[in-house]
Amino acid sequence: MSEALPIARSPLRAAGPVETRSGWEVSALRSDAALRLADRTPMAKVLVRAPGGGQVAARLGVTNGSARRDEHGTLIVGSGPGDWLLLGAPGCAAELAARVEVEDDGLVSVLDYTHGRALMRLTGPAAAQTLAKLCPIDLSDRHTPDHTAFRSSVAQVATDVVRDDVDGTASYLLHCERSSGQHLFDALYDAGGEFGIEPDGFAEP
Amino acid sequence: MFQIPCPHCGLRNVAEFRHAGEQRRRPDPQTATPEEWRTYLYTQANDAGWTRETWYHRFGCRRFVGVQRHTVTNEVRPADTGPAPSVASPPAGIDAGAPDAGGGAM
Amino acid sequence: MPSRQASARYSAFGLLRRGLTHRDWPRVWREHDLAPAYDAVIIGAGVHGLATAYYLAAKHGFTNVAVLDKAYVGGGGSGRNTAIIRSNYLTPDGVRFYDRSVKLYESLAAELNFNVMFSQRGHLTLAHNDGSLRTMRWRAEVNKLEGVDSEVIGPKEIKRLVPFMDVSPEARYPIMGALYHPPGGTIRHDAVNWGYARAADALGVQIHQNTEVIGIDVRAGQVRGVQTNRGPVSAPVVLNCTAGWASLVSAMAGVALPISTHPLQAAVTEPVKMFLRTVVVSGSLHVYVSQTDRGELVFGASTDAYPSYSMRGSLEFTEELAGHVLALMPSIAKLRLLRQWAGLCDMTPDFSPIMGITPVEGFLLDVGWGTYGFKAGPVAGETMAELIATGKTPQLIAAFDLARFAEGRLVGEKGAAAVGH
Amino acid sequence: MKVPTSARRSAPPPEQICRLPVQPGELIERGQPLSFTWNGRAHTGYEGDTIASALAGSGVRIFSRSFKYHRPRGILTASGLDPGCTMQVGDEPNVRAAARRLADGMDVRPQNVWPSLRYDVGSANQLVGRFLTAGFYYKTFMKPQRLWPAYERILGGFAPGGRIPRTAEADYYDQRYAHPDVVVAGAGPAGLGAALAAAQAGARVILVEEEYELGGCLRWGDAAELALLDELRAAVDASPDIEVLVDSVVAGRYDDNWISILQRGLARVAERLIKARAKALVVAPGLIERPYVFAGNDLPGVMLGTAVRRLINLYAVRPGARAVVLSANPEGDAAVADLRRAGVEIAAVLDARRGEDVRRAVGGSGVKAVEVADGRRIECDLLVTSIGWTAPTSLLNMAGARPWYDPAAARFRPGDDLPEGVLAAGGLVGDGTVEELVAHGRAVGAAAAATAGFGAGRPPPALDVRTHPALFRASTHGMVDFTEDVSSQDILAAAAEGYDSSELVKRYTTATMGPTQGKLETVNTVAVLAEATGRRIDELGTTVWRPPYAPISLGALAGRTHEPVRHSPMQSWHEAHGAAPLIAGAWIRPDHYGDAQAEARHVREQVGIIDVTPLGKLDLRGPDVPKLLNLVYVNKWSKLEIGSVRYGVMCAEDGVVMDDGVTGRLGPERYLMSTTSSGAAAVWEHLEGWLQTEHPDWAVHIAPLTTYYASINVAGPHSRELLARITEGVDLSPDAFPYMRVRTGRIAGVDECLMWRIGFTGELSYELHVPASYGVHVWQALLERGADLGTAAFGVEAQRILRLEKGHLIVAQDTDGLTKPYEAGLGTLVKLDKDDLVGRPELVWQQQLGEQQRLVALQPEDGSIVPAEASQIVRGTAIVGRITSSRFSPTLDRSVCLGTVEVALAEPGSVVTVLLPDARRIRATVMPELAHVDPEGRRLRV
Repeated sequence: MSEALPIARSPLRAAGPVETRSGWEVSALRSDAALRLADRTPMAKVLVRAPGGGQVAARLGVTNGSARRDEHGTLIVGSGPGDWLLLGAPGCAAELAARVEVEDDGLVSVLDYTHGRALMRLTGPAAAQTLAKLCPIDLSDRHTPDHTAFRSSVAQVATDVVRDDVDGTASYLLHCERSSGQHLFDALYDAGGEFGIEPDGFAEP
Repeated sequence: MFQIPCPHCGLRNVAEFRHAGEQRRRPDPQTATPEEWRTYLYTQANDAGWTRETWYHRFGCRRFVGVQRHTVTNEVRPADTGPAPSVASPPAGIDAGAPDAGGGAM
Repeated sequence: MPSRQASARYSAFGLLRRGLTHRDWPRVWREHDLAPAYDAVIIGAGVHGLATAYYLAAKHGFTNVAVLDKAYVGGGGSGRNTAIIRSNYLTPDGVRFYDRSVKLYESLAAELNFNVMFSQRGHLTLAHNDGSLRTMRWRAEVNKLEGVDSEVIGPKEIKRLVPFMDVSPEARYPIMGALYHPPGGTIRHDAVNWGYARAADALGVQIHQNTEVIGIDVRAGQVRGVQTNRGPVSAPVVLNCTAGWASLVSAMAGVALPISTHPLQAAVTEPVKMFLRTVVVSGSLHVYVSQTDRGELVFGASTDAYPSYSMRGSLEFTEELAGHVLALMPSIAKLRLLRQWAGLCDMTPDFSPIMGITPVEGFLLDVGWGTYGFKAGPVAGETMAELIATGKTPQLIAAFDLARFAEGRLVGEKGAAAVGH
Repeated sequence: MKVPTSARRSAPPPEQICRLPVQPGELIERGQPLSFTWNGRAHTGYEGDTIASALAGSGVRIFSRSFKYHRPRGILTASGLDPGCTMQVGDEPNVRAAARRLADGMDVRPQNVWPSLRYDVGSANQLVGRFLTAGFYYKTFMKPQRLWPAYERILGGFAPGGRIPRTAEADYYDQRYAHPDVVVAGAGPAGLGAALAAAQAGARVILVEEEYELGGCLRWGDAAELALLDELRAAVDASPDIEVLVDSVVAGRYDDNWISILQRGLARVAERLIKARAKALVVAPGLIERPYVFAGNDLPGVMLGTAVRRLINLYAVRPGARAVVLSANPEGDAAVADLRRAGVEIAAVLDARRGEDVRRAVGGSGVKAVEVADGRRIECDLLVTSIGWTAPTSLLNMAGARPWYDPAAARFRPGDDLPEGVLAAGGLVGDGTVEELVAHGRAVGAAAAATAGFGAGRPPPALDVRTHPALFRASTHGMVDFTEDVSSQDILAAAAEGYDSSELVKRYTTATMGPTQGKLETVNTVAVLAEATGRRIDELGTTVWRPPYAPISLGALAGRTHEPVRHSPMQSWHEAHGAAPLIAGAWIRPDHYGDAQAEARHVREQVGIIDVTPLGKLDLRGPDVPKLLNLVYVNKWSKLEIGSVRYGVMCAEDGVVMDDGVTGRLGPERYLMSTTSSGAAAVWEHLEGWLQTEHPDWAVHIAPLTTYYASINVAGPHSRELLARITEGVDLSPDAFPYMRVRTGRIAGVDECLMWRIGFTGELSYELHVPASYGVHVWQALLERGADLGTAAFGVEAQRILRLEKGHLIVAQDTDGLTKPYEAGLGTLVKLDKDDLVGRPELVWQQQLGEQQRLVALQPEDGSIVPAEASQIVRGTAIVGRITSSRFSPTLDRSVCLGTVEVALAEPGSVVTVLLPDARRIRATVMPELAHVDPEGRRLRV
């Protein structure tokens, strides 16, 4: 049976012209606005659960509340007690999963979460001010420096937030269950209105 | 908006949590008398003062968290380290009579 | 001995005469020394306690009664509720019970010679989805069978009754219909409390404000009296008519109650010219709203999500309330909230009260009124008075006994969980 | 007679006859004239004016009429609290005209007047005033009761306040969170000092000022005070750690220093509510000048000392021509000096410290003369009183502190029972020179910063409190509450009737309940009550101050409403194909695509696809999953084979049906559980609760997968053929893939798709769970590849018809909050021979007791009638059951129902009476099985 290769689609409506990259239909827009909101849903997302003090935890190397980028460029997020989230390039979920599959003392589960979550990136000097309209967490450098991760309510949706600055500019990855993605995007976009927010297309990573 | 000290996430607004009831023991379901069982189902201490209770961190770590709360002032302290909080009442959203139940943010 | 007061009847003519002569009106209720013994002690001078005392005296000639309150008349839930009266409940038992209350309210002003300003302006419970529309239909059908005026109406009719309402299908919570209950409405809650207090006082009942019960004497399974901050009082019958503190007061008699106490918040806006004639309730949006004769909008919502004895009020309550009110009536965004407050509600597992006898002989309950206690004030008073006077539980409240929890006989209003107020 | 608006507008605006020459601290920009209309007539003012100052500059004296007696009212406080200066501006009601800055083109109108401000019909109420005493309505209209509604309508017509528009442009209101170290409420001398000191210690500060400028009373001070203000303002401007919000107000202090701040004056935002979690709150609102109670105290031309100081110094407005001043304090004396400087003739200064007093103010539409206590009568058009202060302790009270009455200072003062992190500064605490107030503010600011972890603050020094004569009421009676028209006589009368506590007198007279929130009138109310009852003010106490500190718009409280909405991956397709939306909790679902009956028929005859993505789905992993399933479901799970699925029912601990769904075993330690759409979140929490609190030793991981998958049900006789065309790696033959099995394979080129062979509709059907990003792809592939099979989409309504034909119940529709499994016809599923089971004891007792009600299938004898859902089943007038679900069945060409009935009526063939909403009674027959269509299940199992 010959099928056209299936096209994956993000839950976020693409702004402007679209293109296909890595099997995903994504926005081809490029914005250089001071505040940008971009769909990052195509990135591979892997959920890992393992005992807190075990080998998997040691290998992942971050604890709940912080994130690091490993030698492969994967962002490893300590997203909860005994929970990690791995974010990598589109299509690499299986590879990410394979990297953490080690024996451990307790139950370990690794789950490709790519299609279950919406992921977006908010970047710009006013990103914190924008997010502060929707999220009750203190986003100051003092409390939430680069590579801090937390889960809280953003626009009334349980959202994983990772501060992951880009070239010294404040930037946040926001991540929620897929069906609420458009709601979260719309709320962020509305909040960023006074700072001249623009949608940005998909560019890796 | 008082705050609850989550052992995993730090101080968080109470709005991130669901109250899961006072900490209480579940009677042995094989041997409980109707009176014991229904006391467990329906009767809480309902004290005006310090109470041990369980909260579910719905918007955070999704863990059931034991705390002590003063029910008059809403001051909250971490629970003493001790046995895990005992059985939590089911979330209100599953009340089968409520036509608008469920379907929360996540 | 109880003393009767020569009543100064209120009337327009009396008002005119006293206005001309500048003569003061007599006191609405008198102050007394606390007697060492009464035939019955009622704890709580809210609408339930006062109504019980009034009906005890008026219908049963039972006047050696003291009503004790730790603060002032009508200062608890009776003075903090949003004063909505209705009888469109779900179960036949509930409908009959509250319908009796509405009937008593309808004639209360004349009976008490005190204008309680019962305004039967109509009561709308909005349905925003097919599930709640089905529940509205259910209520309407049960109501009609019980002879209570109640019907399901559509958006067009709703718009006619409430011109400010957004009934467009594009609304985030579109209005699919409503349960319309014409005899429902609002009342001046303070007037009800004062009217009962004045009438009970006139019949010889003693009302003791600033008299806090700090203990209940029980010997050999029988109540003997109470301890107060003004000294002991003996009585063979003690009735707990408190709200917010019902489980704490009952605990003094060693009676544990299946009650969890939650704050219920309310708020009021600045006055504006009249634009909302009916009472509007949305169960899905957790809001109810009515406009007073003084032009203020009075709002209420569901109880706070966790038990507390705090009456300080919260910001999130007003935020959510405002969001939901504006979802219903978008054009009133500039209206300002003036004041918010909270009362305490004793919630029971089946959203129905606990009335009647307890394992302690002579210690009676009229508690667990959740968010609907004021609606039931008169009928609760009437039935509790009958119980005290006759020793027999009236049929109207038989289903609300304390024993039902241990026996697993919960009341069916639980089925209507989402459609309160 | 009504004058045409255009004609009145064209009249030249009145001269600014009451403007003074340039004042040192004036806020108006004389080079920036503004025009506006007042009561339909053109007026002018200046940039920097308030609406009230502009009107006063043109000599306007009557600004409004009072609520009950329709008495004329003018400027009293010249601040946001001014009870006479509430106006309609455009479509905004109740604008505080003495605080709101004038803007060009404003349409300003008086409120509470008919037909005009000058000739107000309601003012006839003044004549009957002595009969309209507080509480008069409780004493009238009891009989005949039928007249009350008519009377009530009239009363309602007298409601004060402005008009709100029926439709309005939606203004943009928003909110933000903030996490300052210190919030300072009030930017007078103490507040400025506090903000500066806190910032110097390293704290991040939000400084909030209700008025448009910083400085408080410094603004209308002398040259030295203005210089001090300049210096402080410059320091604040230079401090990057101080965020300054003017025209903004700290509206509330809630638990754990959760502070609401209303911010105004933003460019694109009408108002913004800031929700601040502050480590420390410094409350520095200064003092509010208290009006004096005497006959005529509400006449236009009676003003407070601070009012004339504001008018003269800030707006260069001469408040009158000839004044009598009653002064009890230095601020009153300063007002006299200001008046002299402004060229107002001082007819008399009455020094209250020497026992001098007024008796009454006389006049009709404004002050014409003052009668003095010594009997003199002095002609004047302005009576200024400076007789004392109220400490606005409201924010402190919200923090739990109780104010106490200090008879020496003649005012309530904040208690020292403040919680940690809440501090009071400046005039609220005591008296002093402006330098002393700044110093006190600095000390408190440093202490606040220390609370927040910056520097080592010491407890701030106490401010002296100077003695002040206790002046509340003169020898005559006058207004105590101006907005509610409550007089001191009303309060005496109420107390005499027994409404003799602070709370009762408030409720009975409504004093303090109006838009000024008691700030002007609470203390006078208590003082008059004390007088009436022979008690002391400190015995009575005040009523509880409740939030908000200042009235706050519903728009700002609501902000941008973020009600989450959830969409399936196929939502865009549904919208493009004309789906009628169905709102189900947060989900938006396709109800139907035009004709639900046809859609249902199509499924029975050919093949349909429906988007069932909202179905809850949970990934369960680990060796102990069967234990968990056995605990939460009423049935048994130990022997579920890999590749099999099973229907399960969940109960709560009270034995009531809570949810249902299908769970399949995908691998040795891997299961997928489905739940109802509305129960998804709650079931997840329920399972986590049992695992985390009761069985932490069980090795189970739960992950929500509801939206990981796009879920599509393919149903109908052709469904197997359709699937065969696009499925790879799965043998779909009935033997290889029978009913109640699950398989994993590739569908339309998409890997890792799950296929469950189950049948909610009663047809041969497959539920596909496809990685959500490929949902549209698979959905379209099904439609395209199955076009010749008649593949068509169907919506939720058609599914409801089909499931009802099949007799499948919906939890929370066919069950309610008390339904146990036995009553829902699910008793055979319940297995009580398990170690444990949620709700087990209740289920045991229910089984022993037998059920009272039972769910049954019903068919009306007249199949053309569909009884509305919730129609009651009756015997005479007694309710014996109800219809829980009903539809017209296209398959049977007749109506079909599910309903609950008393057990005695539940036998097949028994005939019951259904009462329809239109009062008709029809007969319906109880069917032998819950399924109306294919009770044997042949269609499912092909």
